[in-house]
Amino acid sequence: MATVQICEAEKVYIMHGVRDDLRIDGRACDDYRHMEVETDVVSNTDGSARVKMGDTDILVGIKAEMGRPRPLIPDEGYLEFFVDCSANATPEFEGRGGEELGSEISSTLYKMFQNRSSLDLRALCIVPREHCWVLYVDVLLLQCDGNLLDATSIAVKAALFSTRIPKVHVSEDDEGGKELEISDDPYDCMRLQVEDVPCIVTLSKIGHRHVVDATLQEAACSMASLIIAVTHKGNVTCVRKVGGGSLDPESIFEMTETGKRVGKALHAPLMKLLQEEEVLGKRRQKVGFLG
Amino acid sequence: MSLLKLCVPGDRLCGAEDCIPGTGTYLRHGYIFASLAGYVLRKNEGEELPIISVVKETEAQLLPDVGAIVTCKVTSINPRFAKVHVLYVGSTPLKDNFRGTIRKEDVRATEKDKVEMYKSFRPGDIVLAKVISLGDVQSNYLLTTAENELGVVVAHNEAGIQMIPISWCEMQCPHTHVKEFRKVAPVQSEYLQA
Amino acid sequence: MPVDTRRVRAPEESQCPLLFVPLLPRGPLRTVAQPEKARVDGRQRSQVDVRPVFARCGLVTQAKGSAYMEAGKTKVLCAVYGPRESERKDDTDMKAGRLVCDFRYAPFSCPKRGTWIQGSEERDAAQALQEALRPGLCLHRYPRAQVEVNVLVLEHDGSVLAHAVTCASMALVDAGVEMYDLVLGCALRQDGDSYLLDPTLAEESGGHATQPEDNQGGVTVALLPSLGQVSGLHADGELRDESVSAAVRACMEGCHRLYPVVRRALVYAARRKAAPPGDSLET
Amino acid sequence: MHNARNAMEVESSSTCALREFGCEQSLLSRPDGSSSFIQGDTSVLAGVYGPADVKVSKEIHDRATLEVLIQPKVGMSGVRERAQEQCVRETCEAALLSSLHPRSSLSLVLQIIHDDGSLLSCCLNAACMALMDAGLPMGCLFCGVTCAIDRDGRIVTDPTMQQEKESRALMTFAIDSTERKVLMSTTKGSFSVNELQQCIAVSQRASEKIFQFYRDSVRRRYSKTL
Amino acid sequence: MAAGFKTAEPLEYHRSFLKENCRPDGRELGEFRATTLNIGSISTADGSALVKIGNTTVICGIKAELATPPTDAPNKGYIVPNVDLPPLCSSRFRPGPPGEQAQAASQFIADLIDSANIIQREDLCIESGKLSWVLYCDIMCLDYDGNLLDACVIALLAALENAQLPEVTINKETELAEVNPQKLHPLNVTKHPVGSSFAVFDNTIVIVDPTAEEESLSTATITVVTDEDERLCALHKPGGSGLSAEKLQDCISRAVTRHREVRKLIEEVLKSIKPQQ
Amino acid sequence: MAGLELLSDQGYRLDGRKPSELRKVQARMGIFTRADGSAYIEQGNTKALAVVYGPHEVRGSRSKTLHDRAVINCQYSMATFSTAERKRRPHGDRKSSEMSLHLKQTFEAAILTQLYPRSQIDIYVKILQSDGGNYSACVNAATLAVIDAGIPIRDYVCACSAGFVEDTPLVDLCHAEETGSGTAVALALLPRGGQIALLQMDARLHQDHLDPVMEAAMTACRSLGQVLDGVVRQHLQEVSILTGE
Repeated sequence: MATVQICEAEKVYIMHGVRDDLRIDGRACDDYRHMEVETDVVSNTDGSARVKMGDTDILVGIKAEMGRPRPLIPDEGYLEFFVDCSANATPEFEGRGGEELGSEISSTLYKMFQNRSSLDLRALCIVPREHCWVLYVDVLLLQCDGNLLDATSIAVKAALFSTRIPKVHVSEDDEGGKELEISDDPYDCMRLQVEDVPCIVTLSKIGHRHVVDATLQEAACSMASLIIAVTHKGNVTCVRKVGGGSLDPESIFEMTETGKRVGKALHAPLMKLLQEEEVLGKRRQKVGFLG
Repeated sequence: MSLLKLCVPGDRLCGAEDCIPGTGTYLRHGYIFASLAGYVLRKNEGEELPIISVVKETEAQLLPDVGAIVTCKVTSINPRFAKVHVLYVGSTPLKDNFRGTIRKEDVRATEKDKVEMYKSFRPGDIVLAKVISLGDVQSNYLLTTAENELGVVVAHNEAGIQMIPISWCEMQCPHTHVKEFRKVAPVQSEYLQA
Repeated sequence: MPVDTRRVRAPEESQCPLLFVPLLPRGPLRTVAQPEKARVDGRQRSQVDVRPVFARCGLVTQAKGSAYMEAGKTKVLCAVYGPRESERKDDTDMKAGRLVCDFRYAPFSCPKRGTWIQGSEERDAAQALQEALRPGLCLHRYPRAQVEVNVLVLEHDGSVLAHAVTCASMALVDAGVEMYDLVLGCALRQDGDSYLLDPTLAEESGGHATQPEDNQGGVTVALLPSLGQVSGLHADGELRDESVSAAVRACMEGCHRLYPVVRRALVYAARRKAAPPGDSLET
Repeated sequence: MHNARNAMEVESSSTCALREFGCEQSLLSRPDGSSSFIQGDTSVLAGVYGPADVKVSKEIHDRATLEVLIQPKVGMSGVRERAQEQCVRETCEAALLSSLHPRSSLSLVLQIIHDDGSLLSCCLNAACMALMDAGLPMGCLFCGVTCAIDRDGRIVTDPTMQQEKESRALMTFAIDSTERKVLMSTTKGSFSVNELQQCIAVSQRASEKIFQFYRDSVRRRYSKTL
Repeated sequence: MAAGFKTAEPLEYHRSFLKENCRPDGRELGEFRATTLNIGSISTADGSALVKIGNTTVICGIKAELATPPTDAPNKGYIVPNVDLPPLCSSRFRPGPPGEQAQAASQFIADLIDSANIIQREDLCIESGKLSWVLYCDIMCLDYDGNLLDACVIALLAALENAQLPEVTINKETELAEVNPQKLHPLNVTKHPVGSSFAVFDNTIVIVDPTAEEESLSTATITVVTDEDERLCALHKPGGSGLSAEKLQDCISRAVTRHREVRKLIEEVLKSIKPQQ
Repeated sequence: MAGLELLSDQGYRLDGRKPSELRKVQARMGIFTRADGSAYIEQGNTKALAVVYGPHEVRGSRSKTLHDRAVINCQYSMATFSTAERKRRPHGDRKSSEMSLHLKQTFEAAILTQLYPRSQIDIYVKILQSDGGNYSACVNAATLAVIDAGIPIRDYVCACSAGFVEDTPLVDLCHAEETGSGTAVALALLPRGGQIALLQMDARLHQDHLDPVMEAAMTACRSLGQVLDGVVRQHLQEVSILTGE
């Protein structure tokens, strides 16, 4: 994460605050910052979403393109992640600076979607072994104030929800070759089931307690943090300890417990908000960056 | 000397109150733990608490730190400083060499401003120097030869023959008797008998 | 794949013969890990049953410290260089040293031939290795210097990252780098309600059953044994959260089972490297 | 500049015919020394830059750092060119008195114009002439001779591409001008020990002619300017 | 003070030993370091061998894959050797693409396979024009202490003799290859070349099997590869100080005796693992 | 002109605009708190984001520092999903480095760099959605961001693209017009002083057609200037209410 330098005194101040369950912006230890989620922000894409969590601002665009399925899994489409840490977030990311963090986030996303239950990829297959849909998920990091993984996972889930993939009619022409024609009617499209898509909860250990959704200052005084991807059923799909410090086992079990509770509590309101936006459809007043 | 037992990093050696942690150990939660794999050594230096340390063969010193006497080879000279490769810290050879710099004003203690670098060192000389600082982010170790027993130990003249020191600022080639200027380290007593 | 001009040219496209083995009936490759069935190599399920380990320090003479480790058929070699001057001048940290890890599979180490160019999986493993080792090292003793850990997998037969962590920490001790504690790694494969400790490659990748049962996944834990701290944790696949905690406890138990073997290897290496200081110390 | 062309016949038991040699020096303006060497249809252009300043990482404190770059006629330089670069570099390092220019860098670039057999020896000859043209201090000159042993055991010196393809074995030697010793040798194919000794003898005789050719072309070059 | 002399003036230090016809590690000028060989230790490779010459350790793993034969030689398979010097084996190698020494070694091994024709490339062809084997011979140095080429040649030869390829049949109607992993055939190795390397000190003294330090101080290195009927397969001298024909002859004769020793070693080890397979 | 009819005979363009009419411009300043200055602009379907950092100490090689004025460092990049055809890399290709150079030259003319010697000002622009007129959207967004960052600037820098179809100059081209019409002129203007900061044209245009196109582009830039001015004043008003003047 882009780091910010803070002096020892501030670290002690934050630590004491966390010990009494009071953080610098007044939140409790397991509270998220104010979050805004909006879909269909960019028009050139098949699905897009923007998440603004405090000062962390992430925009995800999904474009579906035709491709060949992977030789080992011939009857499924697949996802390709690309994380662009643009220089907008901090001057450090200019040129090749942001690539290291970008590849770290994209490898976590690949791991999260590696197991077969989070997203049903078989629907993306058009003709086994020959044609399938490839979803290019491009994450654009506009502003970075800590907790990038949570915001990214929520934005990816919202974008997948809003993705409209045009239906493909496969017709056999005379000498056995396959004829593909994509319907251009904007309403005749396929939607993805995103209930099982997990969301990431990052728990940072500060002193003897752990906090959710740590800002850059709080991340600077946390020695180690635990990343847990939680589905709405409460299952854990990807766990990673990140950071230079070590954790004692008890706090790992506590953090997994909190992570599961907070993660489960995250899915319901998110799905409700996405449903509402869906119902409004065209009448919804697009806010975007102008709001 | 207690029974010599071998320890591995992370072994708890003793309580904090009955020993003072020496090299190769660290203090945590009131206990002394080993941080190296080697032989445990308790040496009582007169006062009440013995010093406990872990010794791992001879090569204890891994990094040149401030104040250490280092042996280095001069690689390049320019009017403001001389660049060297550090070969030895004390008597232990370093497996991979560290780069150091001897600035013009650190060559000699006397008449600092009248020092001429090419009259003090030449590339290829073996020099005894002392580390004065670890240097900042860009530069590397800062060394000095300003004390008496520091300076050039081995030098070859243009023809490549090893020269013999004849004064604190001159060395002479045994065959051609050509004199060349160097900031010479006086020969230590124990090597004199050769 | 862009043509690699720095190596002898190979045909553009070559397939691994395993792809052409006439496929068994499309059923799941479950011969390996049937729920109640004992494991192929006779070890018990849901028990702390680690494969026999062979460990030796000091095999790479050129390195400051090195270690070689075999667990079953998994073979890992690690060499440590440094502390030495760090080339990358820009972010040298004035107060503490830097740990640089490089993780690499030998092309012949996996059933399907790997390429020479480092893949993203190897970079992830190097990152995980670095985060697991860092808590164990006293890096503040080596200001402005850099410790390089190079791990090479000679044969991949399951739980490679776990054994790489243990092998790397043995190499660091052999190199005389000061450490708070050893770092031991242990892996586990959760399969339904039972787990397989220290899984082989077949057990690790087996079980991609057609019907996605829940609670399928792999967990790797890196532990500081005497301080009792977990320095690295990796889990993927879909697991119930209480089985994650159970898996972490089982892995910690596995690490403690491994501890005496590693300790014996290190003590043997230390004794072989130098005679007891009793006689060599002058005063 | 001039262009010396003369066919050479080496009279000896085995056919020691060398193809028509051609050499031209300082034909390029930018490099400090340059030469183009033509053996039959094989022709190589060489340029020498230096002694110039050197990157700190490559600096050697008591001698010059020599870098050789071979650009093939078409395509990118691969592993074969890199192995040839090593041979040419270490041969030049043996001949050059690089301790007279410590902590400096010399770079030799060989551009292959056309390859019709005995490419490595043509590179060596071009390199030697370019180093001479650059006025670098050299302990001795060196020349490259390629020998091919064809199907029925005859030794052919300076073979063309066609002869190389049909040959059972192929050897390239670098011979120095003072003691006619073997500086460099790379071989392809298998051959017996006495075939090797014969080839070395033939190459040493052929190197006489080549060094004579060097003297002629340099004399012809300076005869005009004096 | 001796340790100081060794790092301060390494060349003088070595010359003082060479004057008495011995070397810092106690060997004669013509004496090879202890050579040990371990075959078939990597089960995921089709053939593997690990060679230790003194401290220099090299491991060779062979993986066979299928590909369409080259258009210009439809009845021939491929052999793709590659030597890799990872940063693990010595502090002088940096991570990243292979350096010059690694590429020169790869080219040397590739030329040696062609010139000594260790394996007939025709045996690697399964169906002319359609399908053939590609033998990836990946050679990695685990500990670099000089004399890399000898160790690579022995490792490659031992791995090729240990390699077993599964049987492949072309299914007539589906035109697809079918691999039967149970039935394995060994490779038929026609020639058994063995290399020996020499280093030249101060243009005169020739020593055999140089260590890394001796290699860096020497003025030239020569590698002579001979096969069982005493024919020379390679004479590799990448430049350096001149060598007279007589000295070259001594090297060749020493190489021939070395060839017998190594042949005996490989046969012993092969016999020791043959019964179990 | 083959393909679609760019200018209907009644004089209307594809999207119903008259030749000299601009697309709908919406802009907002100060959208990011962590940046020194930021702005977002929508010109029709083209959406651009600009962020300004500085003036701060020169990062990277010391050699770039200018002793008498600030160094302007620009980076233009396009989101990989911004165009219909997905772009493999956001920046680093030839086109975006060329755009970065144009931005740098434009703003070196506009910003009073001599007030901040030996320092560096970073301007990063990101195209979120591209529908033609990328350069002009970037310049307008960057102007608002620089003003939001409180960096002294000679005058608004307004940029507009112009084309020439059936001898009537068109302003503020959309993507279809940019690729269809062949001629595309990009003009960056400092409206009050009438100085041209940057003029770029790549295509063939008859010499005497150049003046009408330039004229149309200049008037379009002036009207754009007024729109930007409106946005700035409205932003100032909002900020002053918040701070309670």
